[in-house]
Amino acid sequence: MDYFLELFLGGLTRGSIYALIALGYTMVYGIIELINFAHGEIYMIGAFTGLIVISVLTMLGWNSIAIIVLAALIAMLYSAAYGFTIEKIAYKPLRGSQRLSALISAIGMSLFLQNYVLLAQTSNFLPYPNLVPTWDFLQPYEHIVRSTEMVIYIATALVMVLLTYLIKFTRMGKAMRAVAQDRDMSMLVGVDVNRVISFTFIIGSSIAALGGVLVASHIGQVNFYVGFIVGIKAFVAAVLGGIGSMPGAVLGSLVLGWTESFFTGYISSDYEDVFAFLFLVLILIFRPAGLLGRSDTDKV
Amino acid sequence: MKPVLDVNQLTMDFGGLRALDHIDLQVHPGEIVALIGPNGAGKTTFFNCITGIYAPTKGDMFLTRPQGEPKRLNGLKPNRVTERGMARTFQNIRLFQNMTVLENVMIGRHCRLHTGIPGAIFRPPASRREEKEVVADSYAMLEKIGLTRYVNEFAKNLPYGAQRRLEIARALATEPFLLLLDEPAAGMNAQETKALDELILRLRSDMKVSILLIEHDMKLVMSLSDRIYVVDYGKKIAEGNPEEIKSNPAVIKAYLGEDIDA
Amino acid sequence: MKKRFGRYFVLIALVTLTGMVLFACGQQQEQPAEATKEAAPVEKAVEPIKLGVAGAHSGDLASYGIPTVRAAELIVKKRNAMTGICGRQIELLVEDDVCKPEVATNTATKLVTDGANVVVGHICSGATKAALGIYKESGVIAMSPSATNPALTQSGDYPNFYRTIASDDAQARLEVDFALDVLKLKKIAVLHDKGDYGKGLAEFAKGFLEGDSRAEVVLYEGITPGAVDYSAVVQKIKQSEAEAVIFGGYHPEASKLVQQMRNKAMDTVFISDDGVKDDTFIKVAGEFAEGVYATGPVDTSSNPIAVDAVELHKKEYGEEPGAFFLNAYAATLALLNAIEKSGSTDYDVLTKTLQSEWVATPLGIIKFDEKGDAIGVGFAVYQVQNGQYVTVEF
Amino acid sequence: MITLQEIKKSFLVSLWFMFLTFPIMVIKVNTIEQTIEWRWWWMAAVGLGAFVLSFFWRIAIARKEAGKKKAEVSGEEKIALIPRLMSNPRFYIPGLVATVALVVIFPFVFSMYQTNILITALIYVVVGLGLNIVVGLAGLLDLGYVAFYAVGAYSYALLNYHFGVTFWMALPIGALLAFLFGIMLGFPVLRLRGDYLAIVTLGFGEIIRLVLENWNAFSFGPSGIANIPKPGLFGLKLSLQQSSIFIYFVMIGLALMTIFVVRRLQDSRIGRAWIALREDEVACQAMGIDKTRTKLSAFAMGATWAGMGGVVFAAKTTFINPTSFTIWESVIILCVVVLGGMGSILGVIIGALVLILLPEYLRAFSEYRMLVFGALLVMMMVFRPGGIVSGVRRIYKFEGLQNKVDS
Repeated sequence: MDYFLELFLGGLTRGSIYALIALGYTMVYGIIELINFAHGEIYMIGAFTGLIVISVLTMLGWNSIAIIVLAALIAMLYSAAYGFTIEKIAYKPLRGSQRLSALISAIGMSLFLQNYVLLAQTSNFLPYPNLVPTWDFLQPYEHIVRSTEMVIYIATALVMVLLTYLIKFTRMGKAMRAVAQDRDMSMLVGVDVNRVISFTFIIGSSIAALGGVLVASHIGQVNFYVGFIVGIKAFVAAVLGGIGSMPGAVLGSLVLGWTESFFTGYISSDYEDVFAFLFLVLILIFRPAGLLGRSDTDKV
Repeated sequence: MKPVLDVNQLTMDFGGLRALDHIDLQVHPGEIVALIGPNGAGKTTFFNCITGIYAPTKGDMFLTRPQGEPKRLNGLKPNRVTERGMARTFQNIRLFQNMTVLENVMIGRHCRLHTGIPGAIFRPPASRREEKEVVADSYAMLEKIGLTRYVNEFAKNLPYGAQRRLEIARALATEPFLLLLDEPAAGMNAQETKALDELILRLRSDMKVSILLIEHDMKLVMSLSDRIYVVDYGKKIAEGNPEEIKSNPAVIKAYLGEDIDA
Repeated sequence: MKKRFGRYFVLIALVTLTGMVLFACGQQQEQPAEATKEAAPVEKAVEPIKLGVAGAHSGDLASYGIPTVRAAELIVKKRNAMTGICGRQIELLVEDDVCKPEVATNTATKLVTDGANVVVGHICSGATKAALGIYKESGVIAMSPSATNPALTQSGDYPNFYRTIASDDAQARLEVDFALDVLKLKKIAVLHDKGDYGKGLAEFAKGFLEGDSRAEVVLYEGITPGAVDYSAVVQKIKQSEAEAVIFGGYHPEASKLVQQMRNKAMDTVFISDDGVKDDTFIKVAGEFAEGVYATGPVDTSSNPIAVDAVELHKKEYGEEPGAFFLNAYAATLALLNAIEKSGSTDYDVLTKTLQSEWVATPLGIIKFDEKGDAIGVGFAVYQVQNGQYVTVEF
Repeated sequence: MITLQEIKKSFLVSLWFMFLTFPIMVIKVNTIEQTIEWRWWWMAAVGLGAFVLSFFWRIAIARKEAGKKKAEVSGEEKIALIPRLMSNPRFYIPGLVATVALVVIFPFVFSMYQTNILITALIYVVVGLGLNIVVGLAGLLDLGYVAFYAVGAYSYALLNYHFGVTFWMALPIGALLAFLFGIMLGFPVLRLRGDYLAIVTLGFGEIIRLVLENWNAFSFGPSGIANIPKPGLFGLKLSLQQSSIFIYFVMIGLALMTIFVVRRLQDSRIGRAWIALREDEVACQAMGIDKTRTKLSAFAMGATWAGMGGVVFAAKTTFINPTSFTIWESVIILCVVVLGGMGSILGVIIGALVLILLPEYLRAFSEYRMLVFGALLVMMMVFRPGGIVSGVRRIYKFEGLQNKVDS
């Protein structure tokens, strides 16, 4: 039974990590129907910015709680700035044209950001100091769940609640839902669409940055290529849950995390990813719009 | 003479909502039948059921080619229904926007042609001949409908009335014996509606095609239809020729609502 | 029919014409070296010796290719300052192959076309195999500091291939012997990172273990590099009650595995390969690295050439040398030494010299056997003891 | 003339970029040696660069907006430069001669390296034209196209390894196998649309790569398969130079065949069905087109060309392993189609030549190669969203009853 529990928690950790990134994918997709390939790199830049801030602060001799909190905040700020800038340069001019052009532009931007960090920083793996203190009440279960994992669960839950509140009860949330439904109509009724889209990128990017900092301190290392694989996985999770729906992104991420964890545990980790993809295909065959996605049947 | 289209006890539920409630409807060869009723009465749903876009909850639908055997429509995919000889137009125009007018009609010819992939690559004489025929037939159809002016124009650049007529031309290109028109006169001015009236009558006589029509323009319906079915909230409330329908109290109530004092 | 068909040719012509002529002329100054063997003896002409360096300089494996470039740069700079070799300056041709076979063929062709006499590289076994065919036909000797796939030398397909690192099977043999003879382990889990280096080594280790009655392979699994979390695999190791884990792969995955194993309070012995015997592993894994065994080239850090090389690197690039730096340094020295001793860059002459002359390198005094493996380059077992790799005598 | 207002705007932009790139560019952190290096002059460089570039960026964007507005206002379909050049005879006859001349003499005049990269470019032309059928004509976004490329490559490698099948036998077999895989992988995705289709096809691409990577007994796993023979010319022993020239002409032949067949398909009944499918699936089905057969034929035909491309790729590199068939390959082939100009054969050819030769000629930038490549991708898409040869889909022009197809 213990084995099952640990696999379950392992899957939960993976799922929460994917969720923090998948939320960014879903929000951006919901608003301008773009698969933001560069989102994985935003996550990586968030982790790197966090690492830089941590190094500078440790040199100044701050204590560890303050460092991790400040690092996370600054990382979120900078990633948001990157998200905002990328949208203005690579996606805004393409808003009128066909969707595939924006996709290729995103791919180009992802390649650019990877090499930008490779050249500016280093190609090696850099160790990531784990500043999340081990809480004493977790001591007895140390071998089952660690403090960094607990922080990830809490962060994901917190982000989910805040986001739901933002979307459901704030004016900007209403505007975002309107733009997601029909961009031109929202413009007609006076919604500043550009501001809403920028705001979506800012929120999506900062959540990814939070994920970046937490995950890097959990894994303990980071390099310029970290964002690519996790980005693809998070995108799979977002689609699995029904692209465009926030709860769908979280559900899809958790399902993907558990699938990978249980298949590795009970069958073999060689074909771990194969099972994850087969599982995705199966779900999409029976629910072509993902678990919670709204299947927009064409009105004939 | 067996009816061309025979629909009995057709029922369609969307979750709790009953969009169609045991509808019976027949169309006889060479006849123009109209299906009228207030918005949301289930008219387009009826079209979608018989053309296979929706699978009806209950009821049978039969299509009989003149002098042919009745064939059951239930469960057929839309393209099989069209092959069987029943083509349709759409309430909101669904033309192939980035294709030319001629290409749109050529798509209509698709199910009547046989060139497969090898035929396309090696272009044996048969395929070459078929391609010539397709172009000739499509152009002839455009002449009949009066759209030769726009032959190389993109569908999206056509004026509204012309787009409506192109949809009819495309449907006719599939050589149907029963043509379903979904509000063809919607958004047309009086002069365009009159032209449409003549066109439909001419189609019936030249092309030997029976027509099932959904329309809100009562003047057009009354002048064109041999028989009229009236539906309201998914139920059939009246059936008969135009005069009977004009005087039928149930129809008036459904359309014009109660008299205050009555 | 013909007229329509012709139109399309116009456009192919237009594009290839302009594109080709423009760029191709740019590359054309040095007249293309004939592919036939260059028999000309080394005249006193100023014609430089061209040393090719090929490997992953961008992409996710860049950290394994760049140290080799730096090793070659350091040596060439030093030798050119001392009037090069027999009066001929050394020209460095650095080409990136991103460790992908299809790019490696282009890289190899470019080096051959630019007239490289000898090549240090390639880094990954896959890319090396793709490139060797081209070097073989052009009579160019290639020496790799890191490609450990046994088939490269033992298959006999590549007489022009040499390497300054032992092959996977020798390393796997040492790891298994150490685990069974010294640590007397019974249940061993064999893991790898699904890469051609990691999985190749793991398969040899599994083969040797299954061939030995004293131990039992309780788990044989591949982990996905770059995954966010390895707790599932770590659970499986715990479940299999393995006393030790033999891991084939590079240090990023190894450190994640070790960290998560120690976090799950598992004291399983961790044995790995020279991809993990790297100071970065200790820095990244921190205190979790304690007690980890790793096989690697015989410890030559006290070797004067090695000390000098590391010093030079720190002075030039301001950071510790990366992976396979010493092996690359040794390979470059061996090649240049062979050219210097034989006084020619001819393929047959060089082959004879490499297989006969001993040469002093940071890995010790080495020579090459006729298959291409380095004699005198052995493997030793190391253990991380309070933050450093220490040789384990056995 | 540069107004004060523009200078102010550029100044703000440069401030923004200095703030934005401050942590990553200026502070080089090395947590291995616990050292931090402050590179302030990099920040100055970024500031200056941003200031200058923002001017060009604004001018380019303004010109692009003006261009678009003029096209919308005038309403006439602005035929791009290249197709206009193509259509007047005075220009294309000399061009035709130049093409044939260049194609014939190219491998003898230029170095083996140039020939080799042109062969790679030609492989991408063939594979790009295949994907163009799926994405350009039928509008089915396929992100896992590399799966069929791998099927072609591995079928040749394995058949040759086990049964000694030569290149010339493997080419049709590879194409056929890819055709079957096209259908097999097409079935489950019939009901999916847009991004769901993209992610599932991406999944299939990954599944095939992972199976190749893990199933050692079948595919020799990550160590791959070596010494795959190059195409033989009636058993002649060819030197490296001669065999690369021979492969070059094989590829020219294959590319011509592909262009010929794809043009024929495009102008045929099946071609129109694909375009109708892309325009409006519901209407296309209502007009009697069997959606399932049309989609499967698009997938299968597209896969066939990828299979052939894979066989030639295996023959050219003489060694294959799973790392050559990652998501990144699918992405590059998709870029070739979209960047070249979706739905236009000419566009795909130009896209392949640009996207494959560019990184090779950026080798001079060595490690900045991929950085510049990424930036160019973004810029090309921003300033030519429709692709290099955009807008002009070959339409069926009706010129009286003796109809002649306009190219």
